[in-house]
Amino acid sequence: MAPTAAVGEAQELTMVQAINAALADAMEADDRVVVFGEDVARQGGVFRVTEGLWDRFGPQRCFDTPLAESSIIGSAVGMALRGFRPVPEIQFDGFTYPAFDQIATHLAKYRSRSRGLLSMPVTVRVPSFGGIGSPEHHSESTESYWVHTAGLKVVVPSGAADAYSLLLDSIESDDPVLFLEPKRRYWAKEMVDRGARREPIGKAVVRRAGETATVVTYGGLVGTALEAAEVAAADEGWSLEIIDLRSLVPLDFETIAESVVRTGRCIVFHEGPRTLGMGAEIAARVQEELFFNLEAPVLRATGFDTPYPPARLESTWLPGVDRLLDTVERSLGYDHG
Amino acid sequence: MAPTAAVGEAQELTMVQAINAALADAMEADDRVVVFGEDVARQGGVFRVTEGLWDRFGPQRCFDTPLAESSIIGSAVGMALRGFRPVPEIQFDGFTYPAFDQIATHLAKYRSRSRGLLSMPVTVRVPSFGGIGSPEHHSESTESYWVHTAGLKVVVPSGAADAYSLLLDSIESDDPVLFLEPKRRYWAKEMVDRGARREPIGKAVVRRAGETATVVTYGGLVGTALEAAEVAAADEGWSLEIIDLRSLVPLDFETIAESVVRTGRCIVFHEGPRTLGMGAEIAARVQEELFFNLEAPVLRATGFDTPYPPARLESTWLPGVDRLLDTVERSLGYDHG
Amino acid sequence: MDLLVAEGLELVQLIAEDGTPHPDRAHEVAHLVDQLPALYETMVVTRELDEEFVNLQRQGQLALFPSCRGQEAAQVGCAAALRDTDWLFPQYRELGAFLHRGIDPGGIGLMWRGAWHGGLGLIERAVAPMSIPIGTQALHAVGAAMASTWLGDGGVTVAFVGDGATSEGDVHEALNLAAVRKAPCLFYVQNNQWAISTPLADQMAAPSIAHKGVGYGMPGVRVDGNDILACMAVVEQAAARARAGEGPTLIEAVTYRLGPHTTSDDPTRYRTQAEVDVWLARDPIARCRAYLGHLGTWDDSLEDEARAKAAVLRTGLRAAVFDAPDPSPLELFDHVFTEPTAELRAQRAELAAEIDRAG
Amino acid sequence: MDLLVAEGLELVQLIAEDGTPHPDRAHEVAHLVDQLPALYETMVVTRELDEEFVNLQRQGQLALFPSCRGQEAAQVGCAAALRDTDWLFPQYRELGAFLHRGIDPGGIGLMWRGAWHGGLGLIERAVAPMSIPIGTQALHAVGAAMASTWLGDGGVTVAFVGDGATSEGDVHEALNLAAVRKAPCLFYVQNNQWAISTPLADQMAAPSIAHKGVGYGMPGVRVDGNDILACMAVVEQAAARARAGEGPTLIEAVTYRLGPHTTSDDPTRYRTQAEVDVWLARDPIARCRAYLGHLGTWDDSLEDEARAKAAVLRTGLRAAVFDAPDPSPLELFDHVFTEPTAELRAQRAELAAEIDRAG
Ligand SMILES: Cc1ncc(C[n+]2csc(CCOP(=O)(O)OP(=O)(O)O)c2C)c(N)n1
Ligand SMILES: Cc1ncc(C[n+]2csc(CCOP(=O)(O)OP(=O)(O)O)c2C)c(N)n1
Ligand SMILES: [Mg+2]
Ligand SMILES: [Mg+2]
Repeated sequence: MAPTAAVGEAQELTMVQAINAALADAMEADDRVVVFGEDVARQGGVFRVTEGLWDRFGPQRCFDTPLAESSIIGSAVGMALRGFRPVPEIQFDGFTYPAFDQIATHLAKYRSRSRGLLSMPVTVRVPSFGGIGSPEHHSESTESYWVHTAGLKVVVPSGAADAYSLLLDSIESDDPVLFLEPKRRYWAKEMVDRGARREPIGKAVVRRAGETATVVTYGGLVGTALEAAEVAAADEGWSLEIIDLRSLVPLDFETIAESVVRTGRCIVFHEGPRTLGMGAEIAARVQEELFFNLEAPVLRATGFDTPYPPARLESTWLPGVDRLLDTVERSLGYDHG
Repeated sequence: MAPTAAVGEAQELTMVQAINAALADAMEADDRVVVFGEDVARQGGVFRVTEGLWDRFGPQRCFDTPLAESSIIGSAVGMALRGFRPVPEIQFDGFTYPAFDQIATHLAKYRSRSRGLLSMPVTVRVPSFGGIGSPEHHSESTESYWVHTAGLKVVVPSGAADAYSLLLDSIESDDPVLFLEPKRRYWAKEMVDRGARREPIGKAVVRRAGETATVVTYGGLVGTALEAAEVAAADEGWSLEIIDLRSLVPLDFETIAESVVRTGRCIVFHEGPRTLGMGAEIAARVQEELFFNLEAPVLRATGFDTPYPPARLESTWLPGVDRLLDTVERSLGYDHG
Repeated sequence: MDLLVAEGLELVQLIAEDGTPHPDRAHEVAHLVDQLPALYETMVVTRELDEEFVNLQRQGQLALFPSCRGQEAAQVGCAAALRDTDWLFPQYRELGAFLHRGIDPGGIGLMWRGAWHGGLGLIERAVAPMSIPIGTQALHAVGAAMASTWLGDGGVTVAFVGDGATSEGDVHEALNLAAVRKAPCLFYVQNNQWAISTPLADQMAAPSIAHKGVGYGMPGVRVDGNDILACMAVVEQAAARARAGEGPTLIEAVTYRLGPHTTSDDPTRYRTQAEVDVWLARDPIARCRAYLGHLGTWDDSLEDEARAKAAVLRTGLRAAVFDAPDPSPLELFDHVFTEPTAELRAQRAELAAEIDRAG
Repeated sequence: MDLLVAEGLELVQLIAEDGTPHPDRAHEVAHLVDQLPALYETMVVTRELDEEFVNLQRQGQLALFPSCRGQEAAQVGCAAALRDTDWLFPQYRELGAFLHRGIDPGGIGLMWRGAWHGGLGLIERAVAPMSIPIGTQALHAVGAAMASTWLGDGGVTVAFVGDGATSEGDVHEALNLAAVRKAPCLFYVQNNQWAISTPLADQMAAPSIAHKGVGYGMPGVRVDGNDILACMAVVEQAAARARAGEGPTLIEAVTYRLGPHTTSDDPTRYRTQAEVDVWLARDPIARCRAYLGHLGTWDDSLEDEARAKAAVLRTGLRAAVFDAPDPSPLELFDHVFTEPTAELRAQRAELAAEIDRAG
């Protein structure tokens, strides 16, 4: 459980603690908020993200479900329809797939189907992405599926403070949100101010200003990109601008554009497979809207078009500092056309 | 049922008849081929695509399943594992979603998981896409989901002759294929030669040669693009080159590149939502690999980022001749950078 | 009389096929019998409007229509045993339940016309939009029922599913979740014997759908779905049980789809006229009428009034649907999110310009 | 004795908890008893290797391991009652079944080390790769069972699932499809009382998992999963039935997961030691040993031989797993399709170059 502190007082929290704090604060603020999923109650979640909520808010507001993901999302739809604000957890990224139908055919479409009469204020929390040596199906990058599905917001925090603020925003939003938590940053600490909100959903943030090239990224790779930027500055004298998207839908294209107009070079950095990964959309948009501003094509430093590898191979497969800097170098290799 | 004709003799067939003929020929050639799904046997499928197979090959080779899509794909995985070549039908595009988990976690990954020991020669036939005034969930463009999922081949025929040949190729392939049939072309006729194969899976075809701009498309929109090309030639004097991708995985990037190098302009034309639709990937690839050849950014003439509309609104929502030509015009509006 | 005996696998029937009352149970259902004249009218209206929907489809005014002919008692009887505030989660064939709820047939017609998904005017009457993906709505019903408990509103939620739907994983997950949570939810399976061309025997191997209750730890009841009184009695008891916090019930209403699956379907491809004839003889409307005759409460004016009311509603339906203007395609962009994103605003403008250019 | 009585909801037990034989049924299982000394050895080896896997995980050699401690009889008994050519579709905890099949523990270890998904050396022994997404493999088993019928190979296919898995839609769809097709498929549910931290009571409300058979039209049997003889007898009968074309059986083997869910889990967060103690007293291995004692066939050399064999296998496992070299990451590109696409070849080259540059 998150260490308690007076509201307004910043505390150093891990992302796990920050999410836990956001859930507690949301449940405290609005008793229509309910938290459920597999092993979230007694156990407090396999990552302890929901620890203490069952004790504190009781078994009606925080409960374990049977092992059935479609039922977790399907029942959330019904609860939302009756005025609740469900915050279901799907235990791991790969287990959103059994719930794909409920997400794509109902969660995403209920507002539209009801001609705006019914909202779906459902925040689906999903411990996501790779990098922690998990078994098969526990390291999936699912964001492309949701981003392509009209009607879903897709939020991916990169650190504890954003996780706290964006999760509260998501729970308060009347739209359904897929909230993808980068497991590999679960234990990274950051100062979190429970009394304040950061930039809202839909706003990207420049995490590091630079002139050489723009790196667009999100989630667990933001930290990697910042690391790469340090290396690049030290070793090559490059100054990379690092944009943390924070949400993929809505996409803050303005912030990307503002940067690329200055740098003329754009690299998208994400860990999911390249083909139709988020990099495809950003490349398509950037070249379409900033055609005359580009010194080089938009390049992608990403995972590969293979199933996610077994744990022992993931560090080689995953895009890291090297892959990003190789790609920046490739971008810099382009001369004016 | 497809009218019978001697092998090697071309017949005029609708796409429904051509697919039916391919299924019959595949079942005749290899008794490990089994066809099943909802209402495919007695009824011959809601579009009559499987008509006559139950009578001809008996209830073991062509049978109705319970109403449960996950079981259709999941059992196909098991059959494939024991040496069969299942050709399941999912009745409509939107009903692949309950089977998403079996497709993404197993069908796509079994070869990889088994380190190449087990093949998944499964061809999932799906009457797909919009344009025929269907109710909700019956007009979905699902291709992005499969294209992003490593391990699946994705084939989309545009006419009867290709449907026949590509379906036979798919069934013979040891890889899992999502075979997306554009319902709106089901009743369009073409000469089909049951004795011959056309270009294999992975090969795109230039359906019309041109110089003004390259239009990359597939499935039901190939016909629309050809129509637009006629209009453009007559009204504007433009000569559009129309590429029919035929398969999205593997993607025949060479054929696209060869064309775009000549025209300098590329428009992707598909009916699914724009964001992370196939156009995103093609735009990303083209600008990456042909950066110095482009006179204008790759543009997308597509459906919108909304749920698929009700039938009465679909003709306005769907990309048609106008949207494509408006987009070509926009492309032509770019001057050299 | 407890109709919900845990393994109650005999068919509950209160009106025999020829309309004679059950010899022993008349007194127990006396409180329901009073409603029958009104419900008879609703069934007749349902049958007539159903016919009108089919006409409108033939005239090219609707894209499709799934007739509920033959299932009127199962649908009207169920709805009649509930409160008007109890949420219903329909599949798509529940015209009788919709009409009992007082939903405007025009809002149903506009769905089948292809003007808007899910139907209009349902939510306002505590009915969820029609759900095309089979079985999915059962889970929504369970979630809504759980919410009812939390709200303490005493509501019961009903999931309507078909015999075919019982094969879907979602229906299993719904039954299981409801049982575990003791949710006030009824699973009302209209076993109309067919799922498009697939007969029940190819759908499952259990002795009956009601038998599935056992595996979830909930009562499973088999009721004659063409006997409106039996449907009412069973639903009434199950609803009372649910309201009392005793949990869900699985109800199998045994009936028959007299028409094609939808107007696009040709049932002669997969079933015999002889089979249909057997069920034509079991017509639920005629049975109710005969029953009222047996009770001595039948009056020909009932028929006349029902037909007169149906005529008015048919006219209203035609007026609402015939050549109805389409919604603006631009409206599609307004309901994706609470507020359209920048991208959606841009796409909306694009389409608006395209429409303008096309004139 | 027919153990598969359709609603056979009493626990089938042939060895009492204290090891005494069932008073009436000894003669019926005489043909199984001969195998017990060998199976006792397999159970001991399973227990010991299980311990070794846990050690290896603690030493950082494995990423994770799900212990099967306490479930040895359920697993070994099931596998022993089948032919070696009968396909098994495991979840991930079936070490006992794997060992009975003669699968090299090293291939299991390499999966938990994170060297390859699904495990190595299983397929060659008619065992499907381990399946992490809960319940999904049940459908593969049904498909494989249907294939067996078509091949006429007389094979029976077994889907191993957990108590938690019974909640998943896929398991429902598998049971239903198998019943409709009369597929020669056994659904072998190891009810070890827990799904991670979720007890059976939060998973379902049915009186037992075996009760679910009724709703599919297949026998549901509840067997004492810590009684190896009972497990063998039940599986043998169900397999014979399946081979005879009479269809699938749902078997609930009632047992207990003595260890944590996996090495990452801390069960003290959700269950009491008192509960664990009850089941420790029901240890399946001790029970088998006591039974052999009652029969007079126990011999201490059996224990010694088992331990000796286990020691050899433990050493082999350590050798196979400890600091085992990783496969080349480039191999990942080789198994996506039969032939890598141009795109995959390009990506493979990219990664190869990156690896080269990194030196
Ligand atoms: C998930 C899904 N799969 C397939 C379909 C296509 N389909 C529409 S209705 C239907 C049969 C439904 O049968 P049943 O549940 O018995 O209801 P009925 O139509 O008889 O009222 C099918 C297969 C669908 N709508 N949804
Ligand atoms: C589809 C899916 N959802 C969630 C999980 C996470 N998970 C892994 S094991 C497990 C519990 C399984 O319980 P049970 O079926 O009883 O098998 P046991 O572990 O007890 O052997 C869960 C929830 C998963 N692997 N797959
Ligand atoms: Mg039906
Ligand atoms: Mg368990």
